[in-house]
Formats: sequence, structure tokens, C-alpha cells
Amino acid sequence: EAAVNNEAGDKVEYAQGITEDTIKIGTIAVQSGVLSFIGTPYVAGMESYFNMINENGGVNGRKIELLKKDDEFKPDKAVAAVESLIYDDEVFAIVGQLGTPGVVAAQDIVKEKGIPSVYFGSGAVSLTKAGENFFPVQPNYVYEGKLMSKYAFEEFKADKVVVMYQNDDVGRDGLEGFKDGLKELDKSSMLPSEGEIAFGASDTDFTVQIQKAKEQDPDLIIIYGLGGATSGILKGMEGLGVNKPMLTTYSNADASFLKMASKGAPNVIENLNVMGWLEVNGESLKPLNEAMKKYYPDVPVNAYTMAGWVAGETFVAGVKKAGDNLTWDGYIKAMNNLKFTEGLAPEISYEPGVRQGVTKMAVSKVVKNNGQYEFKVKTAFKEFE
Amino acid sequence: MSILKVKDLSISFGGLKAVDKLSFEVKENSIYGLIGPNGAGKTTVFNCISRFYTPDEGKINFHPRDNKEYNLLDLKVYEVISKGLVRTFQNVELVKHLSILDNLLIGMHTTTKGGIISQGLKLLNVRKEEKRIRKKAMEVIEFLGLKGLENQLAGSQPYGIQKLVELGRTLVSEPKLIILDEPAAGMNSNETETLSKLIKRIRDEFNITILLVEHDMGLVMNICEEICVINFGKKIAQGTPSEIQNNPAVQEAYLGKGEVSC
Amino acid sequence: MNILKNKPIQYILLGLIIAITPFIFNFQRGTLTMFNTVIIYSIVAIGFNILLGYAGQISLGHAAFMGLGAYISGYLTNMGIPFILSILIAGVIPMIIGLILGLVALRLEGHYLAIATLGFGVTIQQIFKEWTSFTNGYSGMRGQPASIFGFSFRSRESFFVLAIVILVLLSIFAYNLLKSKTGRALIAMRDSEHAAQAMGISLLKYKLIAFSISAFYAGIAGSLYIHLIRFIEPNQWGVELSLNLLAMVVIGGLASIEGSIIGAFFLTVIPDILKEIPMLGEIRNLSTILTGVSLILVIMFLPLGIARINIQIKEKLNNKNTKKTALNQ
Amino acid sequence: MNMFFQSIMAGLETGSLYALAALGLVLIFRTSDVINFAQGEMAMFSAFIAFKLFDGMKLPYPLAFLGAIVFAILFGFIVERVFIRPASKASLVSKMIITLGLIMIVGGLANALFGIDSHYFRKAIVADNMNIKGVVIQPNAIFIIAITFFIMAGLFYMINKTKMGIAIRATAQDENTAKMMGIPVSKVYSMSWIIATILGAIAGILIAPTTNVSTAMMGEVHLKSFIAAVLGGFGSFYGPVVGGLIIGVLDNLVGMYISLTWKTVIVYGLLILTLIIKPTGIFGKTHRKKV
Amino acid sequence: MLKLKDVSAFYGYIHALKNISIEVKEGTIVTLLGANGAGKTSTLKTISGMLKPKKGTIEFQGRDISKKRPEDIVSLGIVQSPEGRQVFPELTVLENLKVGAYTRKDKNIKNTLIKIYDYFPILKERKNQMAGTLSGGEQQMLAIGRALMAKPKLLLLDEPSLGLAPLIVNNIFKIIEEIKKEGTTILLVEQNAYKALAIADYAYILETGKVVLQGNAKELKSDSKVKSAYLGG
Ligand SMILES: Nc1ncnc2c1ncn2[C@@H]1O[C@H](COP(=O)(O)OP(=O)(O)OP(=O)(O)O)[C@@H](O)[C@H]1O
Ligand SMILES: Nc1ncnc2c1ncn2[C@@H]1O[C@H](COP(=O)(O)OP(=O)(O)OP(=O)(O)O)[C@@H](O)[C@H]1O
Ligand SMILES: [Mg+2]
Ligand SMILES: [Mg+2]
Repeated sequence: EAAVNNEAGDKVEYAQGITEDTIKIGTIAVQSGVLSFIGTPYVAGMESYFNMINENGGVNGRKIELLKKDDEFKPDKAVAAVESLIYDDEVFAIVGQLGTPGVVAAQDIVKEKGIPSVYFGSGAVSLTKAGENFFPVQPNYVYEGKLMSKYAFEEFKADKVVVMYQNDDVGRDGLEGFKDGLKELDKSSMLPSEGEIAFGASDTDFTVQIQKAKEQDPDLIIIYGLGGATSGILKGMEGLGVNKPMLTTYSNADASFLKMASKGAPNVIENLNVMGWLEVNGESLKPLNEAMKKYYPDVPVNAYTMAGWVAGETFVAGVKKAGDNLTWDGYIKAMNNLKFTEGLAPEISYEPGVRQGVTKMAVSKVVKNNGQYEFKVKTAFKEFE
Repeated sequence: MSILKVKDLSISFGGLKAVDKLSFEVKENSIYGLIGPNGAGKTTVFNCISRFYTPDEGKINFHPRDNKEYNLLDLKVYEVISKGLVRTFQNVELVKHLSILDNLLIGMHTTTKGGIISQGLKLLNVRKEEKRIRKKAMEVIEFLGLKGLENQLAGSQPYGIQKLVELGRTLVSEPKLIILDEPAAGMNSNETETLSKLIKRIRDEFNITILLVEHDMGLVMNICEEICVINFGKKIAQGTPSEIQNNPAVQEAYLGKGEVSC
Repeated sequence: MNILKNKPIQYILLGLIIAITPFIFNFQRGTLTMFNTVIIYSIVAIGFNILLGYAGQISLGHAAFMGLGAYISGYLTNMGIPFILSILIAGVIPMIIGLILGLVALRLEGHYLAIATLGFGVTIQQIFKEWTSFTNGYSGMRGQPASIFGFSFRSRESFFVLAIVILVLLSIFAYNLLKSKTGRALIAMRDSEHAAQAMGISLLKYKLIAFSISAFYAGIAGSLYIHLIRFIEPNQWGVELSLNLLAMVVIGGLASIEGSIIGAFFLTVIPDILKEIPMLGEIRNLSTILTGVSLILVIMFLPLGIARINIQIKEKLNNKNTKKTALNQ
Repeated sequence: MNMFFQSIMAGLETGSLYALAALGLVLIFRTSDVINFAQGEMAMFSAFIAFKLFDGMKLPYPLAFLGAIVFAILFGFIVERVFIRPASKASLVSKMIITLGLIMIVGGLANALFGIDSHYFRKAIVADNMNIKGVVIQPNAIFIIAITFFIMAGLFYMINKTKMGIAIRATAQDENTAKMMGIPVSKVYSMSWIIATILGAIAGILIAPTTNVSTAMMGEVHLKSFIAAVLGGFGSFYGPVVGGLIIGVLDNLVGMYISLTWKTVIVYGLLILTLIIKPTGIFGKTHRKKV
Repeated sequence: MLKLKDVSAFYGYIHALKNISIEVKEGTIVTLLGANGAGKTSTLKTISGMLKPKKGTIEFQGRDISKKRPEDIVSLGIVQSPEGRQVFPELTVLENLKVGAYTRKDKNIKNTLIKIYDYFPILKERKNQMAGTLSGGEQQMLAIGRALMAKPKLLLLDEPSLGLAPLIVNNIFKIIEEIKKEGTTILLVEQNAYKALAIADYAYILETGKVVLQGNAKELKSDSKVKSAYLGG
């Protein structure tokens, strides 16, 4: 049996999934069906990162072995997959489980076992209070919404805003956060109740919503929705000739979204601003782009790929910090002392009981550069205080 | 004593008057024939009586027992059988995927007792009922000479047998009146003769009144005591077989002259 | 030996054997969770088969009933009402709502019924999303482990026993019901509405019965689901699940209780097995493609369902011409 | 008032898309009694072909369009031959399951072949918007509405007035007897699947600018096209078109004046209500069944 | 014109035709008689290609047609009026008749239609009615009319008198004789054996899938054994 000495010099056994030269971890993401457009690049990003690490000798001499499960975005399959990983495959940690339904469904099992679970491909708020062994990274939607209110006020100097929100967990959380933020800033009047405009994630016609938004004559339009619907709204704005500054969620802060959305809305796209929690200048993305080109040349590099990559970075940062103390306690302790700034995210850190994930975000704006559209960071990374 | 009284029955489809102020009465315990050219409205009359259609006008009264009389137009299709009136169809309508026995059991649907829960739990009363109705169905199967075939699928039987099963299905419900739509269609003369005898026996042994539509004049003239002839939905004649055969109007509209062979 | 020919006894024995396998063999925990869901889907499928296979009524909105059962049971147990009571209520309320669909079915046939029920399913799903005070909306509802008289069915093995007991009871109930008056009436209605009516079978009554029984089964299954997985959210109860349920009974065998269970097994397990084939797993989405292929192959080669594999193979061997007769039966 | 007309205009455009998608569905239903759940998936695949020809091989738009049509001919033919015909004796629900399997196969293949990204695909007509008293009218929208009506009329003519049309309907009602009357039934089936696939391709290509080209592009449109067909009635070709337009417009009006969050419930509720009042759809004829 | 040699056919396990040999000469009426389930319909079905013979050959005008598809057989000029009518219920009467003429390429379809309306005036009256709502007898007339629309060389009639009023039955037999005169060959299956034998030239009697008796129609008609066994004495 593999064992280590802890600080006090006692023999402590390694946790499950750890051998002298490997660390076995598991991830769960949708990889088949219509939603595979989320899970496939995500897992590819994560795996590219681990491949890169392994190729460079692994972490402290240990190679990372990633087990992938497909839960089809369904809670029951996610539960079965998490159980398999924990109990049957005996992985050391769950890394980057994707999809709110599965993440929330598996929460109890993960908590009960106490296994570290690092990074969630989900903006669900409940993760911030899930427990000591949960390490959410990407900002949750409520928090992002809150931060948007600050930016709306400080950056866009808006007196009146409209929030067009996707009528599901994503958009509703965002709206809720935005309203919370306004309340804390004492600016609730900025968003009249007619300014809360819902749309469906799979809607194809946004005319009504856009007209309602336009009618309010706002200074800023917040679009809280994922790529498909957001690009649809932009197209609608283009068609109806609505020209207002817009701000959308970090989920849309990637080049492939921009490429798709700009073609349908070349005139209004430059009104678009996005929230961002990653430093995505060319330099910081280089390792990712190279690794993807090497291991997954046919998978797009987009926000999902980056998310997967950050999941890998965060987990490995914890392992490095834990050194050879690869017990669950050891790992969790190490994570609690982590201040990781070398990755795509500007800063990831946890203290005991603080599980907010990334809290610093910046606003980027779409600009035209040599006929190409790209994001240009416009503010510093700020927190909601 | 009339068991069935049809009075001023009318129904039209679009512009077409399929039945036009038709009246006739069927005496208890008789075999009554309703004949007429193709498209005269016979099946439509049957459909009104059995409540598949609702007539535009008219009355249909059913008088199965001395002190009971029903206005059939007050009833829904599925309520008719429990009053003692049951039919067969021009194109055989059996439950093809069930056995002959099960088809007969369906004929006893309204008299079979037992709620859903007791059926699901197979309580004692349900078991007793099943025994009772199976016994009864087997008696009828024997009467029809179908013994040995009871577990065969109804749908895979030759046409003739299917017609018998349909007849049997009416018998198990212990009706007072059976209405038959072209029972002999598709049968050859031997088979038709056997059928004639069977229909007579049903009337005689079970005291059931029979009202039938048929184009086989052999059968009609042979077993019917009274005949009503309709054309374009209207009655053109009524009477005993010999009266009908010699009625010139009927000959012209329906029989053809001197053509009745039997 | 005769007693073994009795279906209910067969169900009990088979249930017993399956229920104890996890205690004898060491199943993986994830696998056992999957088997638990198979049992749950079997229950819905049996109910659905009563509707489709026996009564000949289609529904493309059945997932809604399962979801309804799940939400009701979750809500009640979260309020502290005992599991036993809440599973019953979770069956009964969908049953009552099933009556509404029965009324719709009375007026609609075939494809129209299919789409109307699909619309019903989507509407109910939408209500799950919007009625947050009851369902907690998109955030989803958490569930408690099932517990009876203080015994908590937390472990996968004990839940398996519970689920199988319920499955066996409901199978026997369905079997008895279908072998008596109600079953015959449903089949008569399916094969010939005219004959059925003439024989005194009220289409209204039996359509209502068929829809409400199948909704009851779906509700019970939904209740089990939330106490097994302990989390549900509105997106689960959509068209995809309804179509899967349809596929289960058709693939397994229409008008066959065993077929319903086999179909549930097939549609739950086959996609996962296909994913596990290591060589194929790397090719993107191959498992989806192969699942589709397997569905089609079953329909083509076993049109009467997997449950009737023996008679179909026998007929195939005997004569090439049999396809027609097989389907006529 | 502008908002009202603008909502109606947009509703008509989206409604035409639903209608266009529904026409293929109805054609297959009327010829072979199959509800083709995979119609949307097949349309998506054809739209991808057009996109790849246009974006990847840099063909001019009309040629790319044409290429996709040619592909659809082949595609429809193969699907009918390989998947539908061998199961021609299967029951109605079995056929539904086959098309369900087809969704997985076509969707899976598209995913494997074309990748998982969404792409913008240009409109058929690129021209400046017209502005009539504050209501914006897009030329492309007019084009889509016109195409829909044109196809509807063509199908109506073919089915009701031509020899082929009668043969198609006869085959749908009774395949065996149709054969006995000398109708080349297999040709009829191939033909109708081919035409339906072409219609799907046209729908897909015209919808693409709205939904983007992706494996999920047809999801909502496909579902709505079903509803359109049922609402208007499967029995005719104008029924689904009117049904599609009603849904498109109603969706917007309910969203505009009642509730954006409850609009789905309201629209589906109305659908169910309509069906209860008029079970065969708005234009469906009810035949009194002959006993 | 048509020759069946040792034809055997099955429905699943059921051996419906057992080594049947039948010949139909050009320009004649041949009738097939026999009890329920004897195999008459099955014989017609094998000829029209709906039932594939397991054994034996079917020659039409010297060509083997036993492996041809039904639709191709129709194109050769063999058309059937099937048992149980099988009209297309949701086509109108006129459309049903048009389907009958599907394989025809000549311009005289109109004339045939006029003639059929002449045979069955009721069909003309009802030409825009859905066939499914016709009465039983009207459907039967439509089925016969539809087959005649094809102007076949060989007409297969399966119980054409089923469900028809006596007057029309007589008519039908007259019509059959008339079309024979016009040069159509007819293979007739009938329950009304007397009438069938009266107009037929040759007859076969089937029993449980076998030909048990054949001969000149007039002779069979007066044969006392035939009378008692098949014609109901
Ligand atoms: N649902 C309907 N719609 C339109 N016309 C109908 C309908 N039902 C019956 N008819 C017409 O009404 C007339 C009477 O039909 P019915 O079936 O009663 O005739 P019948 O006397 O039974 O004839 P047959 O002896 O040929 O069976 C027919 O001309 C038929 O075409
Ligand atoms: N589709 C079928 N499936 C199975 N068996 C069949 C089928 N059709 C006919 N048979 C059987 O084949 C045998 C011959 O039937 P066929 O229909 O040829 O008889 P027929 O002489 O035309 O009788 P009828 O006078 O009743 O029309 C019968 O035993 C019948 O039960
Ligand atoms: Mg009639
Ligand atoms: Mg026959």
C-alpha cells in the first residue's frame, strides 16, 4: 500500500485513485445527442490540458488519468456516473462535472463521500454552499448578474436598463443577481418591471421581445442568455434597426460565438459588450490553442474549451500544492491555501468556507479590426463589493 | 305484440335523403325481413336502431318485455345491448386478435360483474363470474357447432366461421331482438341453407325475435314471416313472402320479374 | 409443476430472484443505480403498454405524468408526509389528470391524438418550469430517500428490492386486469370500436380507464424516481422521454407485460453499453447512431417486439412468407 | 399600432417557416401514413450540405441551394429504400419508432461529419429592408412567405389534380389494392419521400439564417411544424400552412399582450382546446364513419 | 391465354393451394367454384401476383408471370375486382374509377367511363361521394367498375354479386357476357354457382386448395353429383 508521512510524521495512506505514478480522476459531461456541442469541446479542453501536463512529465511525477462519463445531461445518468467513478472506478477526485441538472443531482453523493470535486461546468448558486469538498470555479450566474449591475451603473452610466433574460435557470439567475445588485447599490429604479423581458432558449423569433425592449428606450440592454438565442436577438436587432449598447454574459465571450453572431448582425454587433472572467489575450491562450491543435484538431476552441482547460488547471494547481500529501484531507487543505494566478483565470483562491469561485470579471467590447470582429478588454477585473 | 316500432324515421347525408319517413313494426318472436335495392337505406336503418346514427326525425321504440318500453333514441350506442337488442355488421366486425371464446365473452360485457380493483386483485367474485361466463360461452359455441375452435384466433378463421362467431356473440348477451345485416353474404347455397336453419332455431329455442337485411331471396322467402321492402328510403311494400314476391312494384324495383329462384 | 405456469406466480418468483442478485453478485454501484432506473421505467412502460398495446390509444405526453408523480411525491415527502402515503398520492393525482386526456382521446384518433397528447405533455412541462412555488422551477427539486416505518431505502440494494416489489405487484395487477373483463373490453375497443360499442362497451369509460391507469403507473414510477435519484428538474419530463417510453413498449412488444420490461431494459442499457465499447467510444456520437440503428433493426426483424422473439424466429425459420401473417395476428 | 403590425409581420415569417417544414411532414403522412419524426433532422442535414457547399466549397448561393436539393433527392431515396420500405408492413407506431431511430442516426452522423459548431448562413434574398409607416419589412421574409404559398399550391395541384396525385392518395389508403390496380407503389413511396426531403431541405436552408446552421437548428421549428399540421389538419395542404401562420402570429400576439413567460402554455392550451372542439383540425373534414 | 401449372401457395403455415392447374382460353369465361375457404380467392391472388406461389408456373400469353410484381402484371392486362370490394374509402367514386385506369395510356378513357356509368347509373349519381360512405352494394358496383376501367385483357372477378340486389345480380351477369363479347377474357369466382355456370364456358371446382372437378360448364350444371354437392340440390 502506498503511503505518505503527514506533517506530524505519521503514516497516512494515499486516497483512492492515487498510485506512485498516477492520479486517477473522473469527469462527467454530455458527449452525445444535441447537447454534445457543449460537452465535446469542454472535455477536449480538459483532456488537452492533462495531455500537455502528462507529456511534460506529469504532476510531481504522476501522470493524470482521466475517466470520462457521458450523462446525456440527465440527472439519473449523472448520478449513476458519479457513483461509478467514486465507488467502482475509485477515482481520486471528480473534476469539471458539467451540466447543472447532473451536478445538483450528484451533490449529495459527492458531499456524503467527501471526495474533492473541482470545477463545475455550471453556474448553479447552490454550489457555493455545497460543502468543503466542493470547489466551484466559474462564476455563478447570480453573482455575474450582480456584477453586471455594478458595471451598468459605473461603466455604462445607465439610468435605465432592460434585461432580456433566457427563461430558464441561466437567465433567471442572472436577472435575480442583477436585481440584487441594483438593490444593494440602491438603484432599483434603473430596471422598471416592464424592462424584465423573457425569451425562450429555443425561440426563433424575438421580434416581440426586441420591440418591448425598444419601447423602454433604455441606456443599456442586458442580454442574459446563451449563444443560440443571443445571436438570434442580435439578428433581430439588426433587422429592426435597434442600436443600443448591450451587455451579455461571459458564456458568450468566445471567438466562435462572435464569428457566428457577427455575420447575422454586422451593424449592431459593435454595440455588444461581454462579461469575462478569463484573460483571453492571444498570449495566454497560446498553450490552449497549441494543445488543442495537437490533440483535438477538429474540435472548436470556444468558451467551453476554455472552461475545460481551466478545470484542468485548477485541479492540477491543487495537486501541486498538496505535494505528496494526496489524501482527500490533504488535497482539500492544499486547495484552501491556494492562490492560483498563472492560469487563464486572473485569480483562483479559496479559504475555508468560501466557495464563491471566480469573483473578478472584466467587460470587453466588440471591436472591428482589419475587417474581423474581436473582443477588446475595456475595464479592469473587478469584484462586486 | 310489437317488439320494435319504427315510426317516421328520416335521415339524410348532405343532400341525400337516405331514409325517408319510414315506419314499420316487428312482431315479437317473428323473423322479419327488411329488403330493398342497393343504397335503399337498409343498413342506415339498422344504424339508427342500434344508435350508430341519430336520425333527423322519427321514433324508434323497443319493447322487450311486457311492462318495459324504451325510446331507443334516448340511449347511447353502448347502452342498447343491455336493453336486449343486439346487432351484427354487414362487414364482419370481430375482435380479430382474440380467440373465438374471448369474442363471445365480450358479448357478455354488460352482464359481467366486478370492478377494476377486484379484477386486478382477482378476488373471489371475479373468479366466479369468469367461470360463469365461460360456461355460458361454451354452451353457445357448442350450439353453433364450433366446439374445438374456441381457442383459435377469430381473425384467422374463414369468413363463414367469422359470421357464425358474430352471431354467437349476439346470442350470449341473451337478447330479445337480434338484427342481422346480410348474414348470408358470401355464402354458397348449402351454407345459406344451414344458416337459415340456425336462424330459425335461434328464434324457436331462445325465443329471440330476428330482424334481418338480406339480398339472398332464397333465405328471405324461406324464413321470414313478414317482409318490408324499401326503396330510396321509403317503404314500397309490406307483407308475407308470397305477397312480396308477387308485388309488381317490388318486382320492378328489386326482384326483377320471375327471377326468384329457390 | 402446474403452479409454475401461473403468470403471477412466475412474476413473483422472477422478482424474487432478481431482487436478491445484488446481494449475491457484487454489482457496481453505478450499474445498480441504472438497474434501479430500469425497474422504474418498466413500471411506466407497463402502464403505457396498457394504454397503447391494449387500448390502442397513443400518448406522446406520458413523461408529464411521470414528472407529475415525481414532483408530487417529492413535495409531499419534503413536507414530512410519509413515503407510503405520498407515493399513493403521486399515483392518484396523475390518474385524475389522466382523465382529461381520456376525454380528449374520445374525440381524437391516431395522429391527432398523438399530437394533442404531445401538446399536453409540453404544456405540463412548461407548468413545471413556471410554477416555481411547487416545483422550484429550473433549480430543480431535491428528494428524500424513500423510507417505510423508519427503514430508509438509502442503499441501492434495498431500493432495488423496494422497486421490484412494487413492479411485481403492479405487473400482477395489470395481468389480472387484462385477463378479465376490462382487458377484453380494451382490446375490443382497439380492434373495432364499432363492435365494442355494439357489445355495450362505453368508449368514454374505457378510454378514461386506460388513460388513468397508465397515468397512475407513471405517477408511481415518478415517485420512485425522485426517491432514488433524489433530484428532478423540468427538462427531464419532455418529448424525448415520452418518445423513449413509446419506443420501450414497441421495441419490447405491444400488449405484453414482459415486453414492457424488456423494452425499458433495452432503451436504458443499450445506449450505455454502446458507449462502453472502447474502440467505438472515441468516435464522436457513434453510440447515438448505433442506438438508432439498433432500434430500427429490432423493428425490422422483430416487428412484434423482443418479447415475442421465439415465435418470430420460429416462423422465420419455417417460412419466408410469414411476415404478413405474423402481423395479422 | 406599429408594434402590433410588426409582431404580425414577424409572426407570418416564422409561421411560414413552420408551414414549410410542415408541408413535407404532411406529404409523407398522406402518402405512407408515417409521422416522420426525423423530418427536422433530415432538413438539418440538407441545410448543412448547402452550407458546406457555400461556405466550404465557396459555390455561389444558388448553386449551393441546388446542390442541396440534388443531395435531398438522393437522401430521400436512400432513407425510403433503406429504412422505411423494409418495414412497410409494420404498424403505425413501429414506423414512428423507425423515424425515431432515424433521428439518432441522422443527428449523430451530422454531428460526426459536420462538427458541433453553429454557423451563420446567409439569407436567400439580401436587400435593404423596407419601412412602411414604421413597420420594418424584410424582403427575405416576403420571399419565404411567397415560397411557402407557391409550394403549397404546387402540392395541392399535384395531389388533387394529377394522375400521380390520385395514385399517391390511393396508395396511402390501401397499398395492396393500389398494387392490384397497377400503381407502382414503390415508385410512389420513393417519390413522396424524395419530394418531402426536398421540401425539408428548402425549409432548412430558408430557416438557417434565423436559427443558424447547427445540429440543433430544427428542434423548435420541427415541433412547431407538427403542431401547425395538426392545428390546420393533416388532410389538406392549406391546413398546415394556415396552422403554421396562426401559430407564428399567435405566439407573438400572446407574447406581446399577455405574457412572455406563459406564452407556451397558453398557445398549447389553445391548440388542445381547438382540437377538442374540432378534432381533425381547423380544415380537417370529419367523415361520418360508415358502419 | 392463362395457364397455371401445379401451383402451390402458402399463408404462413397454411397450405392454401395444392398443385392447382387451371387454363383459361382467350375469349372465354371460366368460373371457379367451391365452398368457403376452398382457395378461390387465393388462386386469383396468385395470378395477380399478390400471393407468390411457392411452386409451379403461371403463364400469361406464353410468358411466365409467377415472379412478376402485381403492378407489372396489371400492365400486362390482368386486372382484378377483389373480394370484399376494397374501394379506396377516401377517394371519390370518380377518383376510384380513375385509379382503375391508371395503367392505360390510350385516349379512350372517357368512353369507358361513360359505359361504366351506363352499366351502373348510381355511380354517376354518386360520382363525387366518398367511396367509403357508399352502401355495401354500391361499393361492389364501384369495385367492378374500377376493374373495367383498366380495359383488361383478362378480368378476374372475385364474387362480383356479393351484396347486390337480385335485379343488379342479373345485370352483372349480363354485363359479364357483354364484356366477353367485346373480347375480354374472364375468370369468375362466384358463390352463385347456378348463374356462374349459366354464362361460363368452362368451370373448375375447388375443395381445400385442390381442383376436384372440371369440365364444360353446361355439363357440370346438369351433373347431378355436382348439383347435390355444390349447388345446393
Ligand atoms: N355516411 C354517409 N355519408 C353519405 N352518404 C351515405 C352515408 N351512409 C350512407 N350513405 C348513402 O345512403 C344510402 C343508403 O345506404 P345504406 O348503406 O343504408 O344502403 P343499403 O340499403 O344498406 O344498401 P346495400 O344493400 O347496398 O348495403 C346510400 O346511397 C349511401 O351511399
Ligand atoms: N391472409 C390469410 N392468412 C391466413 N390464411 C388465409 C388468408 N387468406 C386465406 N387464408 C386461408 O386460405 C384458405 C383459402 O382461402 P381463400 O380465401 O382462397 O378461399 P375462398 O375459396 O376464396 O373462400 P371464400 O368463399 O370464403 O371467399 C382458407 O383456409 C383460408 O382460411
Ligand atoms: Mg347495407
Ligand atoms: Mg374468396
